[in-house]
Amino acid sequence: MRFGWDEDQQAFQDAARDLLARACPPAVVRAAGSAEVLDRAPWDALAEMGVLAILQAEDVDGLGLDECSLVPVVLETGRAALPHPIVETALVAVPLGVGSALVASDLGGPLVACAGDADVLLLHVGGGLRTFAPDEVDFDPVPAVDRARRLARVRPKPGAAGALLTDDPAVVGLAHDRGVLGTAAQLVGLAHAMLDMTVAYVTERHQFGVSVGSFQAVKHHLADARLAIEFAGPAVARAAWSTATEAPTRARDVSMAKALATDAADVAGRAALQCHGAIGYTVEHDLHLFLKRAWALSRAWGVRAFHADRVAAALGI
Amino acid sequence: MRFGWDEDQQAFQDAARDLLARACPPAVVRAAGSAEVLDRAPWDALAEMGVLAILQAEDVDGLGLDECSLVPVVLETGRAALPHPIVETALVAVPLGVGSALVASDLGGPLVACAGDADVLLLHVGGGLRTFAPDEVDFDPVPAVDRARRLARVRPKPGAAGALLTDDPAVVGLAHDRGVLGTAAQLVGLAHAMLDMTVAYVTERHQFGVSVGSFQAVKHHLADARLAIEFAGPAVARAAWSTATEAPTRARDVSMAKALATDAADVAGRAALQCHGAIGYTVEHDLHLFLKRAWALSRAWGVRAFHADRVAAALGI
Amino acid sequence: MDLTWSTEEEAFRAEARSWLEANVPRDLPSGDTAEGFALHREWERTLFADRWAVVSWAEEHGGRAASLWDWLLFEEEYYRAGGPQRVTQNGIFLLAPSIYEFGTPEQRDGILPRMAAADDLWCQGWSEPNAGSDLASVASKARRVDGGWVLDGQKTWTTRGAFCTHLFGLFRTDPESARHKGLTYLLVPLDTPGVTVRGFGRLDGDEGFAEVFFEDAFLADEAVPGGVVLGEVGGGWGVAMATAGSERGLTLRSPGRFLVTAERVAGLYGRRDFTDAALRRRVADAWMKAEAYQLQTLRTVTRLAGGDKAGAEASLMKLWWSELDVELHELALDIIGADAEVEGPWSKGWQFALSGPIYAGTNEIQRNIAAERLLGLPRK
Amino acid sequence: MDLTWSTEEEAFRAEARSWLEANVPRDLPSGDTAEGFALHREWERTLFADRWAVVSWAEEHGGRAASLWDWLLFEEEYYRAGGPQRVTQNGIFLLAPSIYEFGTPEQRDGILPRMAAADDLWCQGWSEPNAGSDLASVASKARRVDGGWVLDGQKTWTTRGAFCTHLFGLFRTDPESARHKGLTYLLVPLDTPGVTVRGFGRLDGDEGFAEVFFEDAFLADEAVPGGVVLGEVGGGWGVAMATAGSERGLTLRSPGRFLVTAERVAGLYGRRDFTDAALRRRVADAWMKAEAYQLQTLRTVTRLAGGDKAGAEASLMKLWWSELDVELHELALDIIGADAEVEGPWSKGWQFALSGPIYAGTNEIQRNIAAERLLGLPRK
Repeated sequence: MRFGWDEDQQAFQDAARDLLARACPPAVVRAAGSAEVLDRAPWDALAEMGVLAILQAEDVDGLGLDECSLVPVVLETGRAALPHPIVETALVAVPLGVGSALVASDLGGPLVACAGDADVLLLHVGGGLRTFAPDEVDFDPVPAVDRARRLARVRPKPGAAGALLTDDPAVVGLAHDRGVLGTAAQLVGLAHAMLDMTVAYVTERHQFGVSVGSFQAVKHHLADARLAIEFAGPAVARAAWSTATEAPTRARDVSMAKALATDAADVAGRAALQCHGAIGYTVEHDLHLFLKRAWALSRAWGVRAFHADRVAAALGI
Repeated sequence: MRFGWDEDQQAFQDAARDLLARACPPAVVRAAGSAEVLDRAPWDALAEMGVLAILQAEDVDGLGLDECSLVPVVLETGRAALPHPIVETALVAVPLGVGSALVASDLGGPLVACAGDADVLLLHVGGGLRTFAPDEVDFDPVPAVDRARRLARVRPKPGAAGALLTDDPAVVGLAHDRGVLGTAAQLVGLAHAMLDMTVAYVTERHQFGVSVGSFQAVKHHLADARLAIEFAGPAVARAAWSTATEAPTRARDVSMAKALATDAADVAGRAALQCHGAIGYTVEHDLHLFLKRAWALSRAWGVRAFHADRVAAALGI
Repeated sequence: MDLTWSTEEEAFRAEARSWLEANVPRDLPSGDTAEGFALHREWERTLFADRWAVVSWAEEHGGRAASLWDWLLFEEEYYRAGGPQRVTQNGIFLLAPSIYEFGTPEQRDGILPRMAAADDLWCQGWSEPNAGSDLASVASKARRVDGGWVLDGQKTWTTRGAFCTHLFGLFRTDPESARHKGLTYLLVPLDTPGVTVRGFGRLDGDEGFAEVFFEDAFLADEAVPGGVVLGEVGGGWGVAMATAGSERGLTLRSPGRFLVTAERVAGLYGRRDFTDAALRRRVADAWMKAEAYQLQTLRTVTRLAGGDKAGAEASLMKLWWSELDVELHELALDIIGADAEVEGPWSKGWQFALSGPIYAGTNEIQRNIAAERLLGLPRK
Repeated sequence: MDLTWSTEEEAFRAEARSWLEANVPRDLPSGDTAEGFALHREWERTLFADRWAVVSWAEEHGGRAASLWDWLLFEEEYYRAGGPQRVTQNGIFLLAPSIYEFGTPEQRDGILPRMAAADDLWCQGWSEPNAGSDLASVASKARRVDGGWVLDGQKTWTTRGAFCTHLFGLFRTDPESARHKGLTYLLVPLDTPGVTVRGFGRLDGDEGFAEVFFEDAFLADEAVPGGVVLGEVGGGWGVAMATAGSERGLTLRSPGRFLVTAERVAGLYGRRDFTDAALRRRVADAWMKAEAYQLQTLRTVTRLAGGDKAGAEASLMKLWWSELDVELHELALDIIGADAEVEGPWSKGWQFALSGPIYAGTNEIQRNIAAERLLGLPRK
């Protein structure tokens, strides 16, 4: 029994964090909200690092590792509010053999992130999963609160059948749960980012002659955020392990991870906004980039109630 | 349009508060938790004052007033944690012509307060309301968290039919809603009592060299209690008016009153216990008398969800 | 206790309702953008033309001398008819009560009608980069010179500042003073030379905020009718607190707004093709809170009509409506489900609602006020 | 990451399970009453006799030298089997870790086996009437005399103090000292002449609290084996903080307890003849929190097994379990409905749970600690 990432996994996570700090600063996230074409530099850097190959089998030049190696890295993409569809690609598509293209998917819900930027569309059609080339589908762009989500609704063009990847419900279910898992990890990363940003801000900001962070109400808001993050993290880690080991509790565990990660991002986001005050309520400050991503991901890949209901079902009630 | 009690109603409320401060101090509540026979002194004092006659018609020597006169007085019985069944008697039974005996009833639920102390049992049998003498019923005492509730389950003895008061569903419904209304008023009174007690305590108690009441966390707990009370009070007042005027929204309004009064008592009780700390967690301190009554009444006459569901139904959803 | 409306009040309500039904514009864009603001200004002028802009004001200022009860009825009908946000609100709901309380007759007669007519559009100049929650640390200065004041400093987070014509705000007129003392409440036309305004975006994407810079700006005594000082020189804090009370309490957030929102949330739930006991109960809870806010307002108006003054209870009002507004919108988004991240009135309203616990004094400060002033807990 | 148990661990679990199934007493009365306590003491002796009382301790002290992993397994099985509260807990879970850390070999060998055997029953003497949350304001004194100490003062809210034989607590040994300095951690037999104990009732009705009065009480140096001072004279604060860390964190509240409670709540819901989406989701939420507490414990044990020390994270553990315990019981009462006011295991458990956010340092203080020590926010 040992709970936590091993040294290699931690080293990979640390490296990803360093890389994203350089390759995906808030300015990149901000730009993704308005750019015609998504800047692929951070994506290429992650690919270069091998992130897209983690779940790829060794015999097709992948790293042949499992979710316990990938999920800590995905958490870092949450911390950076990376706009690219890393979850849909590295966690959902790659293990299905789609390779390392940039993949958008509707498996987590009808709103497809980065749909117009994708090399491949992975669509949930008639119970199975099929891939489509961009010119085989119609896009219906959707204005999102978080513009860096670059959302669209997508449907195959009349007559386009795509390429069948699988129609095995078990495989589709696993792919779905990998998406849930990755989204949960990103939410924890976002919560960390918002908490850290806020701790720095309230420490430096003074009102009433003292540091804002010395007020008990501010301390308690941020302690609550820390608390929620502290307990969501292990839930995500366990869900990664359950997925990697094909545990029978996988569905329950990824739903629990998503639910607690949603709570953590919600508590941290509220605390961050409230403790920043009006400064955080402007688009000139970076906080909103993280807040809006957290709001979006909280509802993507299954809303909070959906996951609680899945856990209840697993409890036999 | 005028929202609030008139001068006579306020004067009656003030007089009841003074009377109860003398006739029903915490020692009386405490004693009711263990006494073989319930001390009727506070009850007789209230009767003497005319409280039981408020809803009694003038032509049978009553005061011929309405719920807007009685409810503020009932709120004061909550503030005093009066153990006697004033709601069941003055609000529920008296308007049905039961006179001014001490009445216990199961109309609010199967757990009957002060069942063994009553002169008359008002029971909900086969959809109607019937009165029974104490020797016509069987008692099954129930140990309650709040011992001053003096609970029992009650059922007519085989063959005892009691005296039919009404089998008109509208009359039964009105009687029920009066019980809900009175219980809501008592919960607001209890919330006031717990908040006042706690404000006094945290102002006087010092820790870390300062008054406990100067800590922002304590301030915020108590501000939350004050807030909940501030908004529950008008809901109770409006429900009294709706009942008095036979408004079509009566059921919705008394349920709203009970729901918000429950919230107020809950928030105030939690804040009171937490801010008292270990001192409030002893049976030697009076706080627990009020806390336990609030917990009991929160669930008597319909639990929180029951009343929210009634309001939802009134909203047409 | 009498919760019935008189025949006259019902007649007033009916008149308001039928006028609103005929006149309320549909689907105005947000008033917190430049083009939206212009359209809203037209709407405000329509309101004013038929004397619906400020019903509770004196007739000579453009009102109907309506009672607070009538004002409540009007507000309820306004929101029920789908009336849009009032871009004049910082003038008519915040500044105006303070002008009635502290202004000279010349100020009242000179300022109020133009405000009601949306000729002058007022924004609030409280916050500064280093004076947010801590309003008493205001550092913008006004120096007395012959015939006026010279202003220096910066205000920020000024709602709709980029579209308004005038600003009311606090300036330090005694350079030796600290904290609450030595501040003066000044009325400043934004076209005063030396004043520059830069709009910037709010969280919800609208250009709703502005920074206002004062650089050696000469504010002539008669730059507004009756003079630019509201109240006494050096007595600005007291006037500002009265204005803040209006912002927190009765006038800025009329209960009609939340009741109508609650009913819309119930409608949103009712139109779904699923039932969910949890969501249904949350709808009931939110509606009860909106209704309780209405009842509390009736109680407050009764008190004011009896001669009482609004006190620290305004802090409780502010806590209630601001947290209710978040709850209502969050609930709506939960009913909408996965599509909630799409831009739309509910997601936009939610983002706006999140500012409620921050502006007009953070809710942390309101809870301090409630504890200290209503419960008597020690300040320190 | 490896969440599988080894064959040896599974064997240990199986052994514990079968022993517990055969031995756990049914329906013991509360151990916080005089008669219940005596029955519990018998149960503790049964545990000790078969070496299940303190599995993680050294064999010579009555344990099995089991790893923390085995301890966790045992705890899980203990609660799953319906094992009752441990009336020895303040000794074995709070004092003992501090004795292992700060005690001399003589203290360890002399005190621990008798504690494990429930021969000596230890209660905690922290709080005083004027030193509740503010532990550093302890005023009880110990004056050095020839061959021992003379104690004067009062402790209160001492859980099960009326039934225990020994007390560990903080006493001011330097009369000139203030706050955290000059305190000494003393081990005091309660039959010391001059010590009197008065039991009083807790909120839940049990006689679970005591006041302990010290009047000129002579505590001989050798009144407990190895000496009555734990750690250094004047160094009591550090030892007490280690004990408090045990109380907040890992050892006092094993995850098995909450997981089993969560499963019972689910069972309670499952047996109802109604479905209610709101309650059902609350059951799932509470179960997730109990499970998260388990996972967090696994993480902590991994950390400790790797040589780390438990730190301020213990405050987060305490916040989580204490608020979860209230949530679990409140949910159970909501499932029970109108009958929840009847005395029973859930209403009793709820009342007990309400003490969780108060004892072992109020949750307000835990949040301060988390903010200051984990997030680095300024103390003032």
